[in-house]
Amino acid sequence: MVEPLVSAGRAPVEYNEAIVRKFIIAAMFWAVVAFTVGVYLASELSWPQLNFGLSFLNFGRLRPVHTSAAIFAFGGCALLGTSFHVVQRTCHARLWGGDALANFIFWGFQFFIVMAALSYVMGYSQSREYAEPEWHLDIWLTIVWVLYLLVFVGTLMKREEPHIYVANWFYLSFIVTVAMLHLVNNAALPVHWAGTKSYSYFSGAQDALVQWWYGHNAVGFFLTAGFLGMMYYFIPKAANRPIYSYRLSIVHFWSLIFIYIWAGPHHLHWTALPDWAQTLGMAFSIMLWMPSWGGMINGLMTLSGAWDKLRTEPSLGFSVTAVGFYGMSTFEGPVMSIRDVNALSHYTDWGIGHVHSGSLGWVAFISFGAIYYLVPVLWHQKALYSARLAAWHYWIATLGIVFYISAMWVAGIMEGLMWRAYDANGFLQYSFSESVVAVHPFFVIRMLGGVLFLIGALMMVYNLVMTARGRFADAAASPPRLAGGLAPAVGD
Amino acid sequence: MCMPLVAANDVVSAMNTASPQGLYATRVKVQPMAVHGIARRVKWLILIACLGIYYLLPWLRWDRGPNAPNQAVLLDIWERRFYLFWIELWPQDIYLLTGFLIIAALSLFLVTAMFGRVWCGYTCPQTVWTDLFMWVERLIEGDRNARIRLDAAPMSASKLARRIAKHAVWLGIAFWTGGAWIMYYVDAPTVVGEFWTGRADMSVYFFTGLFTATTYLLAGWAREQVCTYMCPWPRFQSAMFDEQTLVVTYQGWRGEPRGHGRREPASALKTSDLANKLGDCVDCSACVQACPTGIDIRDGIQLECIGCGLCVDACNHVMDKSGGTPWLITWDTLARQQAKAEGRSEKFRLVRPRTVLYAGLLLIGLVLLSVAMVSRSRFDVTILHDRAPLFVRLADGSLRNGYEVKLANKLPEPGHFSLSVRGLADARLSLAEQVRPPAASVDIDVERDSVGDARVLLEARPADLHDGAAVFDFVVTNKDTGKQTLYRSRFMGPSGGSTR
Amino acid sequence: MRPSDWLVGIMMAVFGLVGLVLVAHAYDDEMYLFGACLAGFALIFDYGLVKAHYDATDRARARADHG
Amino acid sequence: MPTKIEKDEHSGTDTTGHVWDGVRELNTPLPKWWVWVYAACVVWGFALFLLYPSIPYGSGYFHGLLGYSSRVEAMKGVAEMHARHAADMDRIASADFATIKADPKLVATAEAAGRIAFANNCQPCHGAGGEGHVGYPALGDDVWLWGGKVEDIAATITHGIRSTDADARNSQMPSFGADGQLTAAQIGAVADYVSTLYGIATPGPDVQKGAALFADNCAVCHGDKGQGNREVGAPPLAAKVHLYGNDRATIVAQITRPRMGVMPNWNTRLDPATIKSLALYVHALGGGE
Repeated sequence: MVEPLVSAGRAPVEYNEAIVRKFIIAAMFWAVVAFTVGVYLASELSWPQLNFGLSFLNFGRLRPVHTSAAIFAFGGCALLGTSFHVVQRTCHARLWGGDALANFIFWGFQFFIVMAALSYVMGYSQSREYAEPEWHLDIWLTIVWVLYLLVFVGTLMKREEPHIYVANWFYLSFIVTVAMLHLVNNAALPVHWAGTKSYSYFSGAQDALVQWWYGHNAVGFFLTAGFLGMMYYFIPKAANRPIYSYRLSIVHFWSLIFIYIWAGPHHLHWTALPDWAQTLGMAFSIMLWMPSWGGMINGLMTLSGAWDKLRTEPSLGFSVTAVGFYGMSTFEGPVMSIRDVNALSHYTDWGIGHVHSGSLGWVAFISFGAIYYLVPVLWHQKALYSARLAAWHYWIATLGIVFYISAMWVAGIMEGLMWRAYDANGFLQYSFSESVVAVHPFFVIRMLGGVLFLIGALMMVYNLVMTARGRFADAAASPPRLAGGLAPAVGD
Repeated sequence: MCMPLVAANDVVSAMNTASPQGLYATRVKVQPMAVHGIARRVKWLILIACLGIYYLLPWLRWDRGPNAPNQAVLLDIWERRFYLFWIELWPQDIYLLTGFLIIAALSLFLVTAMFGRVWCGYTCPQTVWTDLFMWVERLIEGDRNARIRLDAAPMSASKLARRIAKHAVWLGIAFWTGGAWIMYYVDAPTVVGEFWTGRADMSVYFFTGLFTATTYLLAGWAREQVCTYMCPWPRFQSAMFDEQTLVVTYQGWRGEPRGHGRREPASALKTSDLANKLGDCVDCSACVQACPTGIDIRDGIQLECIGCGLCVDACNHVMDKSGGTPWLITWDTLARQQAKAEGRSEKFRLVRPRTVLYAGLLLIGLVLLSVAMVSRSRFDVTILHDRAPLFVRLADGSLRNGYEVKLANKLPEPGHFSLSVRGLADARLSLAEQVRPPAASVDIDVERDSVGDARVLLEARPADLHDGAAVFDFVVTNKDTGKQTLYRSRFMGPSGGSTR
Repeated sequence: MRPSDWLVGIMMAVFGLVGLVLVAHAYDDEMYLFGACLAGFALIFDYGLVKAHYDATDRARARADHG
Repeated sequence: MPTKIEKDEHSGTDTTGHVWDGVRELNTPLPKWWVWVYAACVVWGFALFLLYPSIPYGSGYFHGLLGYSSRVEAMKGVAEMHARHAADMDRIASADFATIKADPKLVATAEAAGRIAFANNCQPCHGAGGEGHVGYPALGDDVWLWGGKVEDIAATITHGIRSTDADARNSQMPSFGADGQLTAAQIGAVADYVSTLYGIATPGPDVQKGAALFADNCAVCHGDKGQGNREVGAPPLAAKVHLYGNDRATIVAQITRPRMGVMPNWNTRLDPATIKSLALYVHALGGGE
């Protein structure tokens, strides 16, 4: 364990790195699972006969496997793992609660993921998007999550730094809010104490509103706040530059968490939800634009003065592109939440494209950036196995995203236009099946995009396994760095 | 790679006092100096070409015969027809747009990998309009020094007049820009007439206003901040650079150490002075003054640099005047600079696996798109089976299925078609609206440039079915040309031994 | 063994029992599977705790022998 | 830990003085444009609160200065559509079917109105697209109880079948079994004979006996060849489509104690123009004569 110079004079802390390593391995495993299932589902949408008439291969059952594997398994393991890494390092303290508790959180979370996936393919679901597991699994996740909160807060409490680092604010807001969302959205009464079926406490439009309050804030706090926490540690570490603006981080943090929680109703425009709730959802979504961009600016401008590192530091290429996609998605989001735009975009594949520019572009890329940085650190290697392979991963994955989102964006606009085309008598001009036929080519392009993204992830897994085993492919051909007499690059 | 954990940051020096600051930073206004040179000339040419196309294209006419708009480029959203010169696209053809988007992305990837941010520096609308607005500013308020003086001067009648004039011209250009945008969606001469007489659609006024406002704010006020803070594209681009990418580069090995002093020929220097010999850079800061994003290119590659090369012009100008060697700032690759600094020479490597890959993909994309464009049919058939009822049993025991037939005739003359069936024995067709005994074929006429819609009933014997369905082809014959189009469909019946 | 290890171990034992009860009363396949897996998970986890404890003692003894 | 404020040489900005695992932070002020765009978005948001229904209180909510309501907007659209078709509907109400059919515009309006009226009123019994259910005739086939001409259909819709309307289509089939007119064996024989008429069920041994009984008891309404009689709504038995089913048990049950369906008279609920539109729509489903 090498200690930072700045904390010289303090007793060195032996961090719990084993738990972070486990989470990183799990994150990579679930990433491949999520992308594979995603590619399979995209193929099913293009060629429905691929479900072979088997119930457990049906789109309806596999779809939550894909979303849960991507969000909770891949994203969740990346978040839990990096949060344990970041909170220990920035608090200069070993994880609170002992190794057994940390191990319980890891294995308990994996147990939840596996059981949830099994329940989906067996056909058990409470039919709430991104909250499909039934009540017994919800209770299990609650136990794991509360203990996670305890460990995180416990570590913060015993910190040796006078202040709490900004990444930890974001991680903490993510843990606390997800706990609250999970408990409220899953309020349900089981039919039998040893049976799976349950009924929601809410009904009608209220039920829908609670579901989208949950759904949108899962995006806001799981997929945004948590990964912003990741960004706030790994970008300055990899770039070796100070965070651009402490003030901006305060203002955008509090704005973001205050405003995000109100924006959920924009998922229910033009529904039975009262008009006033729709207006609130739309207005708060518009106000959310700049707080979201505050994170983008802080991430990006941190690289000011270390811009040349983009070529030499594989993890930074991913992180920076992730921040770019984050900026795009958080601009697209408020635009789509405007009721008149939503009238065109809602229920179409534009939404799917939007979500994937966020999940592939932002969530996956910022995680890839963090993992490329972390693996050599955690396995105590001096470098990645191959920076060139990482660069290939970057290009192939970016190309995959371009295929994906451009296909879905055009498909979405086409669907939106077809669905709202009326004839002179007010009847729909196109039947739904016509729009399905029309988007078929886009579905195939989307599937190809997914294949590219999956290939990239497999290259990453290979690269990281070799790194962990201490191999180096391009030790001799290490990327040239600028010599001192050349441009006096600052911060190098 | 893996950063050393020893993270003492050597560019940070101790102060121990915080200087007082406001809530937000007042923007340091960038006041670029006018330059002349190759980059500037190319930039002007591209600007004129881009804006010329943008402003004038809607006015270009294109004869498509009667009953069709005569505007060369018209995206008629209301009628769902898109006209690009000789090409007419229907909503069904919109998949071609994905092809265009992917090709555009690949072209940007390729160009960026080879030449860096040339898109940002020369062709991006933000750059082009900002450049235009700066030109206006220079005409009215003078060059860099005059503008800085004017900014600092107290308000006076002449300052007020200049400011009003500048903003008026800006707003005028912005309005023209917003108005031109609308002309791509509605007939240009018509909309101009309607606009000024108050008869245009509300959406025309709304979008004209919106684009006027965004042009004015983005090109007049926000300028380089859009590139630095907001636009995601520079992030991807910078991650796509490598050592072989051509970028605007200050040749530090030649320029350093910089200084104002006289340059003696090396032979005139004492050996002891050789070590302290000044480099080519006279530290005149012309490159900084010319930069539209306000950076110092001599600090190396930076996230703000849009690669416009105006600093190259500025430096060359100074070198010309002072008799120095030009191209101290130039377009070069990092690998070559590295080599030069070490006294080696290295070639440009524009052809490398990445660029070959991008070019290959681009070529495939272009071929596919061209094939799709050329083979794009002027006639489309869609035949939908009724969802309810799937089939009807008739008194004599035969089965009847209903179909919605849609024939899209994209030609400017009416089409006459006959519909028949192939692959289903003893099949008889009739039109639902007509009480007429079913026959082997039915006739459907479609008006020019429209979709003909007919509900067709198809009768067949249940013996032809396997597992409750039979696959067959509808045959649409163009009676004028004899051309046949097949459309695969299904005939449905009871799957079990239902006797109802 | 530290108190937190004991707490987690006991907690897992309780979960294992809950799993067995769920299996016994299971109303549907999913609850049966969940109960069985929970019991199995608890068993393996507690076994892992015990193993980790003895591995640590062995390591400490080995270090003491060498030192 | 003492904190140490430092100056970053690249940007010339102070740090906050904290260091975490080697990470420092600059104290850069907020970008001005960011603050202003943020403020503008907040103003925009509050403008929406003012203009549109927004803040809830107690059991109500602030309705907004524009008085917007999505329900009112939707109803406006419906009213507009009604108004646009009002003239056509008036002409449909007064014109006869031949006149309507001669005018494609009227036909289009009638089919649109008929399609909506069918979905709202007829679909629960006759199914989407008139597919029919057991006891509720399919409307797209070529078997009609009371006639398949558009005028017949309109009359059936207007007055109903066995409804309370004075002009309702009315008829009754005797309960041959329940009233003791035929024995169980005789009924079986008739059923056997009837099945030969449509040739689906395998005929039983008593076909000849059944034929005689049929001629005596059934032919008066159903016709000597089982071709049916629309005057009395007697279904054609020789057709392969039967209202209650084709199997022998159903035929036996129907002879023993017949089920006879009721259709409401729609003249009390729908206006004449809508009924005519419905008749035209049903006529065009495929079975129109």
